[in-house]
Amino acid sequence: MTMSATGLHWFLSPLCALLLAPLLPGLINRTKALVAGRRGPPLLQPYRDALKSLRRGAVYGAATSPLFRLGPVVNLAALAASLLVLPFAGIGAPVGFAGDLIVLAGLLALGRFATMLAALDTGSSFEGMGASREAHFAALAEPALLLALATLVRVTGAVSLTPIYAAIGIATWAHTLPTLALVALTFVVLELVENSRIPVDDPNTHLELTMIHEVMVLDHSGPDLAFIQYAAALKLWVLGALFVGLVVPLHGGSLWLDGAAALLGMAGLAVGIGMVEAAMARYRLVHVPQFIVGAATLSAVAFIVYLA
Amino acid sequence: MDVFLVALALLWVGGGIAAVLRARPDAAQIAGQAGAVAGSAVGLAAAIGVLVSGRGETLVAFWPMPGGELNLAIDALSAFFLLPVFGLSLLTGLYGRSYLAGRGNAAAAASWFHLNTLTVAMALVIVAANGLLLLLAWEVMALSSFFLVIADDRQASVRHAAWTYLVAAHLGTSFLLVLFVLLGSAAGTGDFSGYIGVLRGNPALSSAIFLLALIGFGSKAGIVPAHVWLPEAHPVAPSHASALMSGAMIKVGIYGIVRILTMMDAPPAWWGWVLIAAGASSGVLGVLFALAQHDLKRLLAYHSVENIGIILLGIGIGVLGLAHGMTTLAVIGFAAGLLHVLNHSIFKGLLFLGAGAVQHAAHTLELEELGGLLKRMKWTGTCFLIGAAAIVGLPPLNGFVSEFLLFYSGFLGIAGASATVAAAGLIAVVAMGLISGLAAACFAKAFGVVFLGTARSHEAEAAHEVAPPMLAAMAVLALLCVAIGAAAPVVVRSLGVVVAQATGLAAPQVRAALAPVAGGLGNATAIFAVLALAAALLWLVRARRLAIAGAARGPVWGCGFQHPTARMQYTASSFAQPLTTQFRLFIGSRERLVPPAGYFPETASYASDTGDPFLRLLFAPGFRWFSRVVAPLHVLQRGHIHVYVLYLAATLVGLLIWGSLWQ
Amino acid sequence: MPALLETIAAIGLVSCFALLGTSRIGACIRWLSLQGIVIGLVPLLAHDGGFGLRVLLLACGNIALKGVIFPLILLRLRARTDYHREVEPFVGFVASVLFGIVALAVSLWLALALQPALRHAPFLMLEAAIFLVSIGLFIIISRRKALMQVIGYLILENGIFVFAVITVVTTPLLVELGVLLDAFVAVFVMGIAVFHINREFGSIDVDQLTALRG
Amino acid sequence: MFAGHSILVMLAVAMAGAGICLALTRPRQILATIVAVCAIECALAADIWAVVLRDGSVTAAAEWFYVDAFSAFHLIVLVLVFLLSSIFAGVYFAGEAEAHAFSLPVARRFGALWLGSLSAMMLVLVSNNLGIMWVGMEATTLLSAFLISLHPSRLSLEAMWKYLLICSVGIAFAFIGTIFAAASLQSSGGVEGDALFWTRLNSPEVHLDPTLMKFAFIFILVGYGTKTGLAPIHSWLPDAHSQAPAPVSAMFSGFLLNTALYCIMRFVAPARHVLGGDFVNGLLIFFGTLSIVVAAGFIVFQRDAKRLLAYSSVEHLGIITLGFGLGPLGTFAALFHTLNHSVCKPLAFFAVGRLGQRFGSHDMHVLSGVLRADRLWGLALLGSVLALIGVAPFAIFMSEYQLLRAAIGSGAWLVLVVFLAAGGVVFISALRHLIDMAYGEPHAELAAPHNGAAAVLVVAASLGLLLLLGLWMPGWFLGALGAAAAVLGARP
Repeated sequence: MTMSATGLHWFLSPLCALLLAPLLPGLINRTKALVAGRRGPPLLQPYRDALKSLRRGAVYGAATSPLFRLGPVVNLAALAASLLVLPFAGIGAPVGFAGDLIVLAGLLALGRFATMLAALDTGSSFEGMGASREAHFAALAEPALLLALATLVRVTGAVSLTPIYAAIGIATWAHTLPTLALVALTFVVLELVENSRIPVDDPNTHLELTMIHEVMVLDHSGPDLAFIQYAAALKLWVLGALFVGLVVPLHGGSLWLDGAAALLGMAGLAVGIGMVEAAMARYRLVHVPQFIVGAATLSAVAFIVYLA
Repeated sequence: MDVFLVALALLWVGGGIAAVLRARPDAAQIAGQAGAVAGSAVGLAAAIGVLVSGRGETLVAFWPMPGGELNLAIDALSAFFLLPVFGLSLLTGLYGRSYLAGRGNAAAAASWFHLNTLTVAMALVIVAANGLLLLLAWEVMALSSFFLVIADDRQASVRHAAWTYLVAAHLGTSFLLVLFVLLGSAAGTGDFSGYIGVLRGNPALSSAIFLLALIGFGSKAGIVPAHVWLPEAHPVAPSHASALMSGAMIKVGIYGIVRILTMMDAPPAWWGWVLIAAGASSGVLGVLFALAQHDLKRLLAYHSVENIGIILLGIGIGVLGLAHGMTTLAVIGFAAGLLHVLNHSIFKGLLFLGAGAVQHAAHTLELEELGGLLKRMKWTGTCFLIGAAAIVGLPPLNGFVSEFLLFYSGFLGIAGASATVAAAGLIAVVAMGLISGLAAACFAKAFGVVFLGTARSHEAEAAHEVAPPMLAAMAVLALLCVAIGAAAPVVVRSLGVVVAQATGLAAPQVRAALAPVAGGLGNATAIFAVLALAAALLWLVRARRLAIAGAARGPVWGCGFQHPTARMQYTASSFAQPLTTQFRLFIGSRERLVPPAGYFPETASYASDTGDPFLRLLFAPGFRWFSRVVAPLHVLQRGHIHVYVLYLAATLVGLLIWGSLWQ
Repeated sequence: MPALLETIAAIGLVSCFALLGTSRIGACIRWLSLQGIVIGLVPLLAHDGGFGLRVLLLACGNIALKGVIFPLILLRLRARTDYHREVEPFVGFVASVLFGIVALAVSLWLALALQPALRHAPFLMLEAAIFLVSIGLFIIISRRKALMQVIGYLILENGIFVFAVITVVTTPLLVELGVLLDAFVAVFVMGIAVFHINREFGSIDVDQLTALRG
Repeated sequence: MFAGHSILVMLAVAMAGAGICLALTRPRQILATIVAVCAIECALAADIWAVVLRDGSVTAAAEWFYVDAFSAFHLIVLVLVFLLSSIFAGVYFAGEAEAHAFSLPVARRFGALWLGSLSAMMLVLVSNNLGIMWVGMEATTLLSAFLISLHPSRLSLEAMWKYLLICSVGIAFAFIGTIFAAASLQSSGGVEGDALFWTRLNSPEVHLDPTLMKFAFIFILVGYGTKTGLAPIHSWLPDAHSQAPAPVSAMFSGFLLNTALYCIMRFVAPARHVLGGDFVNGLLIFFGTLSIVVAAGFIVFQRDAKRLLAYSSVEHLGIITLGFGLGPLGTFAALFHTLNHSVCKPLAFFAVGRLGQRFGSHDMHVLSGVLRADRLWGLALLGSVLALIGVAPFAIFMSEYQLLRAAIGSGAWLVLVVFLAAGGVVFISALRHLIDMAYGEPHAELAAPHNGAAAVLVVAASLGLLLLLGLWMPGWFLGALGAAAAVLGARP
């Protein structure tokens, strides 16, 4: 187990994530509201929501089995575990080893699988529909993610996240600008898809027929719902970190400066997403696959550009 | 070697007694099961002994058959491939009797003979070191499995499936015949040592042999488009037989390819490309076809095609590594392929046994008829869930380990110097990504529709948990899935000796190449431990909160539907519909969509039906075309004796003219 | 005695043309018997080895069988079976005769080709033999009636017999007798067969025998 | 007993048996006599074989009879086929329907003709003089003709007439060939008188005229080939096989065809000797391959089970012929295949015949679920047809493997491909029919079968032998095949 960060700082990255993740949805919604000319909910609203539903009791449908209760738990645990291999800013991941990027992908898949099964366990056609869509888009998103990572691997010659992000600096950008830019774009798309934000999905709509992620978790209540909301925030953070680490390649050596820059980057990302959500409408479902496949092609192009 | 022979003897004696006692089915079943279990246990011991001691065993005896010799050899490679054969045979033996108990007739009794013969034949193929001996065992393997497939012969569909199967087997064998006869005549002997002698330093012959092996053995392994027999044969065979066939028999095909590769010099790069192409296409198409199925066992059969593709991807990358002299790449590629052989036999065996349990309990495998079984068949459901998660490649189970190795080799290739290898690596990584994503979708559908929600039919409602022996067999396999995942580093390290033999590299080299990836897996397992811990913690928290706040059962916000019925559930077809429509081009599934019309639609339905496009668009038309072509031969035999005598005269005159011209 | 041989050959050829040309089965049978008798004489003249007992026996046997017994059998058969006694060929008589002429030319050519290899075979006889064989085949192929096919077969036999006698100086008597016996049994069996066919089908038109196909 | 005599005794016993059959007064007695005679013949043949294997060859009656390893091997196969077929004949005729009652006259005719054919074939195998060999061959045609129409009916008569006429004409050509061969010896100043003796023709010091030998071989090939059933002159074969009673069809496929092929092979050695291998082997390979292809094509659209088996005989005789053309190893394979086919094909005909009696038809759409209807004969059908299409572990798989070795060994790639392709076609179409016949539910409601010990014996013996030879080839048997192949100037 290689301690990629010196001394006691290795736990900083997961700590930031666990503490600050719920800020991202808060920021997004706030931005959206402001752009729309409303005041919008306070930044800390997500924390409140989570705590509130954590305190609530739960109601379970007649058809459900223990698997339904297990779903959110596994999902959240998987995302939490994924923080261990996630490098954040100059602070490397707590655990970095050859192939950890595969583990990251595996953990995301695990969380997704658990959520889908929990949804199917309700026996309701709406959850089933949501699970079907989730499965569809995830099947397309996974190759895109791997393509993007593969491109980074090709660029840096490393097969572990921490060294990869350590190796990407201003200089790297300088001579592989198009490649990295395309990869970054891919990450943005993935951030939107995996977290079902506009233009892929609208978490705040009230028409279940058009939902993807939200409709899967309709029947969850109480602590389960809390876990789900928190997990969603963490997922935003994880994929965001991949993007930010790429576009904010500052390794000043000073932990605090790098950390601050990275946090700013995350905030910026959230604001950006808010802007997008305010500006765009969601695509019709049939266009979403093209959106994702397009992202994958971006990375493929990036790879080939670099190979050539 | 003696132990091994004892194992075969036990298997066969048990089967033989079962065949003889067919008049008294119960006794016969006991005998057959005893033979299967005991023999397989002994055989397993022999294989493990070889793997542990690292010392191969050989037996050479005279076999009075020209071109043949009774030449057996168990080396690490054979021993490794013996594991799934004997292991699965042991468990299917355990499982089989309770499964067949429903139909305690003579045929069921006789099926033990075929089952045990199949095991013996597979074992012989794997340890044979003589071309003719291998061919003989190969044919016996095909024949005995044919009898297993046709066990339920009253249905015409079963007979047709059996026909498809044996035809495919025979066509594959004819390539192998050419292969071994060619090698034999070049080497002047039927023994593998002789083959090695002529293959080394003879690239032309080697390439020919490689292609023959890929087609001949590949048709048994189920490489697209030679896969068409799998989705026909596996669903109709008794489930424990399907488990043995899908878990072990198709691996024998992989064994053949690997064994042939070990006889040759460092392969040229294009072999690697061929293997990767075959692997990628089989993998992706296999999982796509699987998505469109709504018969559980058909679906599983197509997943076998997919997993064979994954295995070939690994081997292909390994070959490419050997061709470019990239040792680490070669080692990890082969390790991925070989480990996936073992893993697939475990979880595919488990899934087929689970499907058998479902059939046994609910008397149907039609997905749209099932549902909610998890509540009635807790243990079966749990085992099936583990198997599903494993085959999807989710951490922390065994499927993830081999897919980790495969991804890792892909990334290694990408990170490496050579651009072509990088391209190959990218293909592998992307294909694997697509495959695992689609597989996740497919098994979410399969498990969700069968075990979750509410029952869609009365049979499913009346389902009950199956007998303990069947559960035991499934539990063992499920535990293996978990164990291999947990002990990943150890497993990967211990693959060294097998990989060394498959690649022909020196053992230290191999160990050196495997060490880092094993270490990485060590970290991964640590992370999964953390995950498990976190999950447990969260579960506790949740339990505490609910203990305080209380959890109720009752109607939930079902989007306004207060009384959901089973028929409102999402069906398997609907679940897969977005993907099947997106990949319609490849799947070629026929969809029947009756869209709702008007403001108050009476009926609306969607159903999809996917016969295998290769069967439907390639082979069946081919056969029809051929029979059309030969039909005109009728004219030659119209019954007029004068014409017949005319043939005679014409032949004579023609020959005389030819003869007088001949010098 | 070449002159005699040539006469015999000539008669043989003529009889063939007659067989090709006549439309009545009875006539065919009579021509056949004439042919048989003439052919039977060949052994006596073929080799100037003089009349051994062997040769005599052979000649007598042949004449008796092919000249007398076979025709009698056939006539009886015709009397039993055939209601309208025409030959009814696929190939018309004129065409048949034309074919005969062509066949004659071809067999001439063949005989010329074979001559060097078979030095001591009288040329005309050789040609006659080949001609007989070809005509026999032609009749089997071109005639409808089972009876005519038997006749064709016998012409073939005659040809082969001539061929054997003139090429092989001495074949063991045993073989000769065996061959004769076979010929006899063959005609006998074919006769019974024709009889049965007539009983089952009400005619001996083999063109009706086309139920077995494919 | 001294082997030279046992040849004569063998012939005498067969002919005497034929005579006795005419004298007997009960069908059962006749059937028993047949079996007894065949059993005796087996013993004698075994004795001869043993002697031949010891000291090379056996002659009798002043060189007129001559048995070497090649003919001895065929002799054994012959008696084996006849023994099994005779035993089955008992089973078969016992089960004949009233319409085909096995009355005394029928029984007498059958017995006499059956043993007559046996003696004729033996005569062919043991005679040293090619003339006598021809006489025997013609005799088999004439004697077996009425076995086809044992129960005269339109179809059987049609088949019989075609068989009779076509084969007679063909064999007439064979006689021309024989004369040519004799002449070729003579015209090159050979000693007169014994020109027709094979030992003479084959002795290395004589010099034969190539031109005449060439034509001789062509006539022989076409003549005897007609009776062997080589395409395209096989046209009589499916008719005769499909119409004859099952034991007769079995005997035809089992050995009559091989007898004719044996006669061809007798001329191969001298022909090779004079003309060199290419001419002879080329012809054999050509006709063998052609037969395989044509048979495969016809098998695709067969409906009648016996016709299908008949075409399969065309295919297998083609395979054997092909093997004889492929050099030493090929010859060895061909002989091995001869035995396998002669054991396997009769069994198939037995099964189809017996099942046909019970189902009342040989139409493969009527025969169904036979494994349920009649386990013994169902198994026989399944086993024999699987063996015929070359499934291991039956012996035919092994002989075809040896044949492939020969083909690749002599670089006959085209032949190899054609052989495998045609084999595939046969496999596909025959298996389709086999599965539908053997499995499933019988269409008709049938009484429970009553199969006596004789039936069990026949089936068990045949299948056992096929399995044994497929897995295990005793050394002495290997040696015997080698010696037989050596007679044709080839030692593997």
